[in-house]
Amino acid sequence: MTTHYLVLSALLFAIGGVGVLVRRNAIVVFMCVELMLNACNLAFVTFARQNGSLDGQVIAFFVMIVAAAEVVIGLAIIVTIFRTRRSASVDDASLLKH
Amino acid sequence: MPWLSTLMGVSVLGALGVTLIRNDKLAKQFTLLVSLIVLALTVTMAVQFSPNGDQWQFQENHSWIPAFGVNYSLAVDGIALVLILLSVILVPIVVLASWHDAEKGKRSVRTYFSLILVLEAMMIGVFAATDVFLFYVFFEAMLIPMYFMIGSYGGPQRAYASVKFLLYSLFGGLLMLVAVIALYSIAGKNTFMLSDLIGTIQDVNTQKWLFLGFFVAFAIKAPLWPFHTWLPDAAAQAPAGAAVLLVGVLDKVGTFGMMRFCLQLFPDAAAYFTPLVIVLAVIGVIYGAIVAIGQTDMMRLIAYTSVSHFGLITLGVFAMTKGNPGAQDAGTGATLYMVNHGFSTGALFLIVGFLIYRRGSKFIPDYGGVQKVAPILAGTFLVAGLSSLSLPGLSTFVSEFMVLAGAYRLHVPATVIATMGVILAAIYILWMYQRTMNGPTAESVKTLPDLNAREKWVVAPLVALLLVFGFYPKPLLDVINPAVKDTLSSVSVTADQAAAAPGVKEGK
Amino acid sequence: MNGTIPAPTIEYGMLAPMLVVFGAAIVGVLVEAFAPRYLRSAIHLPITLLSLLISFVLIVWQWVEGVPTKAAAMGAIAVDGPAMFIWGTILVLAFVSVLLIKDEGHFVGAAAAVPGSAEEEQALYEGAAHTEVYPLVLFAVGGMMLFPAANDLLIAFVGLEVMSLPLYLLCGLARRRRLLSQEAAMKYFLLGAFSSAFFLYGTAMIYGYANSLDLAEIGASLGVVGGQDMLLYIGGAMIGVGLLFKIGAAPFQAWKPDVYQGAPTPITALMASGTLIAAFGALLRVFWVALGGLDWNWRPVFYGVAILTMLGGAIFAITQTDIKRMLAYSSIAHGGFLLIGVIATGSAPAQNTSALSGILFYLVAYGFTTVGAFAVVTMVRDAGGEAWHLSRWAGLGKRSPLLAGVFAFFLLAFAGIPLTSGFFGKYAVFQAAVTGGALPLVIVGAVASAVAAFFYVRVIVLMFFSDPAADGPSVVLPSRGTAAVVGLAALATVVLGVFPQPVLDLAHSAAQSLFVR
Amino acid sequence: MEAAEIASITQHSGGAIGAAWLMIALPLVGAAVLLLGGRRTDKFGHLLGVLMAVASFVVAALAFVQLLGFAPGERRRGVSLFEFIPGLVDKVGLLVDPLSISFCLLITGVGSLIHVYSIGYMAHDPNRRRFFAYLNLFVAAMLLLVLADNYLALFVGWEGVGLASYLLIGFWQHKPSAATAAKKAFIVNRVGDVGLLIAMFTIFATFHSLTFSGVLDRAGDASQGTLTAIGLLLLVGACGKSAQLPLQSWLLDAMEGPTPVSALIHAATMVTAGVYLIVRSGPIFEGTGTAQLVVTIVGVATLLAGAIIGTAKDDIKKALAGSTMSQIGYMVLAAGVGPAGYAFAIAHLITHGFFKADMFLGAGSVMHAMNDEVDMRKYGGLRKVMPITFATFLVGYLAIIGFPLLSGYFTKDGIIETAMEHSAVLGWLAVLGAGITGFYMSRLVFMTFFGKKRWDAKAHPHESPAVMTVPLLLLSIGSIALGAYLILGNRFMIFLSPAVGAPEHLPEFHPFSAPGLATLALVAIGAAFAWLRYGAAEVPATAPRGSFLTTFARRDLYGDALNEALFMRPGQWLTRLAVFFDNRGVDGLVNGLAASIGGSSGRLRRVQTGFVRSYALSIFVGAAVLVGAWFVVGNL
Repeated sequence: MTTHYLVLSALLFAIGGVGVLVRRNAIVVFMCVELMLNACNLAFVTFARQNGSLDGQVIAFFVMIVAAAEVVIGLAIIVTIFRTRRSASVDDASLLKH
Repeated sequence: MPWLSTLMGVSVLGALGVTLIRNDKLAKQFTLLVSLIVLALTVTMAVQFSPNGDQWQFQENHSWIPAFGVNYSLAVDGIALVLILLSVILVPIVVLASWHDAEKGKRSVRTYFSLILVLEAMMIGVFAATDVFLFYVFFEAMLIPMYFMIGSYGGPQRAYASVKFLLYSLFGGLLMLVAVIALYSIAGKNTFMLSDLIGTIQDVNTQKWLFLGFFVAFAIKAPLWPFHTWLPDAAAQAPAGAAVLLVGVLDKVGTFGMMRFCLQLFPDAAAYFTPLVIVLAVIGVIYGAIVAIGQTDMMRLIAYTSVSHFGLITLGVFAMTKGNPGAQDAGTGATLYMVNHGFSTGALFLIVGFLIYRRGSKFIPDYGGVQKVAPILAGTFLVAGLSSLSLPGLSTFVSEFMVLAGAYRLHVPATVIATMGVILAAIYILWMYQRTMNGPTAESVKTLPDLNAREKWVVAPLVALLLVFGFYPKPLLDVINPAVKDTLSSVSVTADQAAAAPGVKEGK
Repeated sequence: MNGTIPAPTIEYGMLAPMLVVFGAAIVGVLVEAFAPRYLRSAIHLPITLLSLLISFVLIVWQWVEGVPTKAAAMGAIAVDGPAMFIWGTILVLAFVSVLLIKDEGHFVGAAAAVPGSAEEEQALYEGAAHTEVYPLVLFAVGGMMLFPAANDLLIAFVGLEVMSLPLYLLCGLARRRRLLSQEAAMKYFLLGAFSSAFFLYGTAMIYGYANSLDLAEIGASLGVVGGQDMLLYIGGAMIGVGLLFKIGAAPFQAWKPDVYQGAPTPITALMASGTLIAAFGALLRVFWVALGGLDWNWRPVFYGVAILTMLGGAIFAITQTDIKRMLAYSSIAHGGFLLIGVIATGSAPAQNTSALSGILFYLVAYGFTTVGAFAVVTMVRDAGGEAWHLSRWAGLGKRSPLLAGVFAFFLLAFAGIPLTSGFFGKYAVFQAAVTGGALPLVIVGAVASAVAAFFYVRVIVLMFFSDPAADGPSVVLPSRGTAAVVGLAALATVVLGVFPQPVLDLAHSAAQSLFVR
Repeated sequence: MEAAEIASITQHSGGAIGAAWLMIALPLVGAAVLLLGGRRTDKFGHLLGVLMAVASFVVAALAFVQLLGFAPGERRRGVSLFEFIPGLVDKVGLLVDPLSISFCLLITGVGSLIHVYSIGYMAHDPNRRRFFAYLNLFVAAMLLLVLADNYLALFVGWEGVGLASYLLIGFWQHKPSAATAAKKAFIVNRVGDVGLLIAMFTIFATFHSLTFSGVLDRAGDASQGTLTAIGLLLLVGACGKSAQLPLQSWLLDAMEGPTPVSALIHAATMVTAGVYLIVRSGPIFEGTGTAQLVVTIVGVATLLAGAIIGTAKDDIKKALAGSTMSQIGYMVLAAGVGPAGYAFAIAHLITHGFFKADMFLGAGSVMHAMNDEVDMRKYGGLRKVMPITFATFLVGYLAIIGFPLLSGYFTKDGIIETAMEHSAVLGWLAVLGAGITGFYMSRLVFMTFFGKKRWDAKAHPHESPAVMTVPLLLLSIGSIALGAYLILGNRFMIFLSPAVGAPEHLPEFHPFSAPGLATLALVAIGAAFAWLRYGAAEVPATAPRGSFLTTFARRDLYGDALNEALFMRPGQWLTRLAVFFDNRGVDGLVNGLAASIGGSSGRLRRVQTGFVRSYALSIFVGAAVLVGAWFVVGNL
């Protein structure tokens, strides 16, 4: 029965991944990453259910905390770069290349 | 007394000392002094060498890196001894010869001379190492000082030449490194001592692969056709002194390595590849000579003559493989050739260097009729040239004759073709001599000064050595012969074992 | 599952080194909060250095006491030989990097200020400095210690993040070339987060397969559980992605040159040495302890990755004109060489030991050399700050022979010329690989190093063989810190190149115990 | 014909023979002193040179006397010197036997005279000292060549004389023609040397020795084929040194050297080394008819070619050079015949040494008088102004055309007789050669000494000083008497036999044999014809463009043209090709590889677009690939 959840998490993960590839706005890209993390969470919880152990659910909390930390850092960076460039488009920031 | 370490130590300390001396003139004199001390020490050591004693003498053996089974172990047999002698004799001569070479580049003179001494230490080490790993370390490390000597003090294309030299050699070296590692792990003796490794690789296929690994490195170093193209560039761009050490000594490491490692460690593979190698060698002899004829840059010309000569040496080395009754003569001849070639090409490079230093051009058409204004220079130039075309009465002839006579016993057609080289040799030397020294004196050289005292002191010992060993090579031969005999015995012995024992599979 | 949760036992003694670092980091934060601005850096520096020192001493002490053989904290953190060796190495390198960091002029006065704005001027005028740098570095170092020691995929993930998050920030703090720095920070952050998402998903899959995140248990479960290979494969591969990303192995290397170039050079030094070491520690642990039984699957994959990485790194670097980018590519190539060592780990314990010790030695050798190299980069400056473009390095050998000579020496070490540490590192790994039967890989490695030699040599040519540019860069008088760093790195490179035996023994005995299971 | 047994060598020390090494050492020291001494020795250089040559002649004479003291069977004395190359030639030694000692006497004797002559001839040359140094060097090398008791040492001398000849031909280096001629001589000789070298390799491979005793005594053991190979290879060497076809081309150019050099090296001694080699290696040739046949053919071909060239040259020295070729052809022919011919070959060699040296020096004296004019068309009527030169020259002339009772008459006749016995064809060709000789030598004499004066305005010829004329006189004495002394009663053949063997029945000399008479007749006709053309008739100042045959002769039978077409042009072409191939091909490959790596780098790095999203894509794809790979590997 739990396979659906797994498929869903896989879908979410894929969507997040693709989102990172297609979206320009740094914030959105970052949110897509968050989406991927949550897909992972879903997978963890599902497996916890499936294997009948609590660990997975605990892990989910860990992940959330880490994700929160990431948000803090991420937003800080993105905001500074936005203030500098007046744009949050990841494609504008391409001075470093080749 | 740890002779060999002492020799290296003295030169290294000397190198450090030179860098500390602020006054250039003083630095030069100090370098000369150090190199002469090393020479003196080496001679005293050589005197104590007993030709018919053990194969390895003046042994030193300390564990260096037990984790890798690497030992700091030095020793010399006759072959190594004469080559070390060659090196330490050439160094003071080169120092004296390049008295002013480092100056025109507006670069640090001290560095140049300390590099020479560093190089000397490594040259001694590479010939004296009886541990394969240690040999490899010197083999690679040697490149660096020479790289800087060419790159910092060379001609207009020095950067290109030095990089080409370094990368080409490095490439070969890395392939050799792989072979070294493979040898170690396949032999499974947890040691790199040559003496312990000889005869351990029995499976012929394994031998072939390892042989190639070593051989390519040495073929590039030697240089054997078609791996030779770095040499003309390097030799032409390097200052004359560096060129002497490069062609006179460094390249010998290639042929020396073939004799010591390729033959002894992989006798069957060596026997298997002999035809191929000999073909390459003979091509090198003729090809090098022909291309030399076509050169207008004297330094390049000499470099190509060396390609031709190294072909002959290689022919001699690989005439040592199983089944050749002339192996002894060929091997001894090849070894002697390495020494003589060092002296003769050394003399040639240095004298041409003097000439270039005076006129400021490497190109033959810029000269003509120098003999009239600088007879001594011309005379010594001719002698050096004649030694390069191995005229009887000069030491080079003895070695060339021994190599060819030895090789002829088994490889008749190859030797015959190689012998044709003597005609070409006459052409490239005499033609260069005619175009530079004979004919009406060119305007540009009307005021060319003859050799000064310093330069005479540079040339005299070389010419003397060429003449003495030309008529009385016995002292050298007595030292070399037993060593070659031992080498041959280890070649054939291991071969027999391999034949007897069923091949051991490669540990894959 | 009887509802009662047993209280966990924590071996504080074993974890002390790590705790010291984290503790110091937190203290640093408090200092930021309460200490007056003008005092901060005066307080931070001793705290940071001291904590690193103490932590190192503790490790040594513990080493002498005897390396523990069981994992600490309920099997969450494995304080075993390799871990401690890696800790030690990271701490020393971090200490060295901090010496670099402490020099003024690397970090921006006010990161939040828009480049060229009035407030930035103001900040500069006040001589404001981001003293947060120190606690951030300490957090990063703590993460670096946690990551390779994690005996549990979750802890590994946490460690990974703790290591990375501070670095993301630090990358954005360069004083000069703000735009590049910020861009680097953003790229590093987004891609890092992206990759760690992969890592996490892989973890989830593995959890699903083994119903545990404990590496040992996962390893034990490999043979037992059936029919779930899909989860296992996806999990393994994705964890691999996360780890290979941190190593900078192809095809996950793209971030490295950009980030290395944009980040403040001292931070680059820290990343190039510390992060790489930590990542390799973790990689080895995960793939050896947890997925060791699966090596039949991952070894061939890594085979390809290694080849791609070595050649890619070497070839990309050839035409680089920016010194920092070039060093970044070179570190990619070295990552490839190290992967050879990873592949060399095989069944026989002796084989593992030699491969593992080889990698450990390589990491030490490379770490010192690379920190030294970047330290030199910090010293070569012109009007616009550090002179990154290679053309500006022309003729450096004439203007300051000593510095150029040392740098050339580092480059030769990178190229693996004998009598430098780099040679023995490479040799150790190659030898392990050959005995492990990976001869073809070693041959590729040899070719790659030949190619790589080219661009190291090119820099030497520029510095020594070509004449200096008229308005060539000036070499700043090195502060005592930087001088010490360069000196130490050079010394290490020489010593490891001539007498590698002691360190080899150390690595060997560290590898002896392998990873606890 | 079966050779009488060659005597075995007895080791010897003490006496003049024991000191035979002095013969080599003295001139060598002379050369060394003069070369290293530099300008300091300019004042007495020439005297020292002469002294050394004479001294070594004295030693030779003493050794000769001492040798005569032994019974014929013991006249092969070995003198061992020093250890050389262990395994190849353990000890270098000298072999003093009738053959070598006769050469020694010739070399040192004629050599000394030419040294003396050179004092006068080179009086005005600033580098006279160097000239004498080279002459001494030559004498030493030549003596080593003939005295060596093994092939290797012989080869050392062989190349030594080559070097000396190179230095002396190019003595006036500032003249490009001289330098070129010197180089050509050396290189062509090198071709011969290759033959000699390979011959030595084969000898060593066959007999495991290079000493004459070790090889020649066991010549019988070797197979026919091997002997033939060795013989032909030796012949190649001989051809190079002795300017026999097809390696003759260098000799005519060699006349660029000072005339004494032409006399000593390119007439009397060095060019005869090939004959020495063949005779010395007799046992090898006797073992193989093929080789002998080739030798005789080469001999005849060369003696005709040389003679023909001689007929057309207006340059007095080149005419003489042609005749040298031709005369050596006679010797080679005789040497090819075997024991019966050896003695005549050597005898003719010796007498030729005298009369040809005589004539060359005479020519030199003439040139000296005509301020170095060599074109005979600008001579004429010189007999009045330089009587001594004329007289001595006349003697030499009569000797070479074989005027009865003079040296050449006996020796050449001997050769023709033996050749006849050996094969009629060769014999008659030799006779024909003699006829032509009669013509061109007479032509030379008539153009130079008879007829009207055709001198340049500024030429006012005069007799040369005594220092030059005295040697001429001495040489002409030899040219008159030596032949009779050597041949009559087979004196020389018997003397030589311990060294080279001899036919069982010694030939007796009968003056009125058919060939002999025929020869005389032809010579007479030739001389008469020459008189008509050049004596009685007016000699045009510039050479008329003669028939095809004349040009053929003038152009040295197109020898040089052939060499150019066959070797030089293709050689230059090949060289250019090789250089190009080396730069573009071999090196191009190397650099190309490097460049391609660099280029690929330049292109590949574009992958690093700088866009985060593309990086992310690479990660994404990479991850997918990795997962895929796991599955692939996992399901293998």
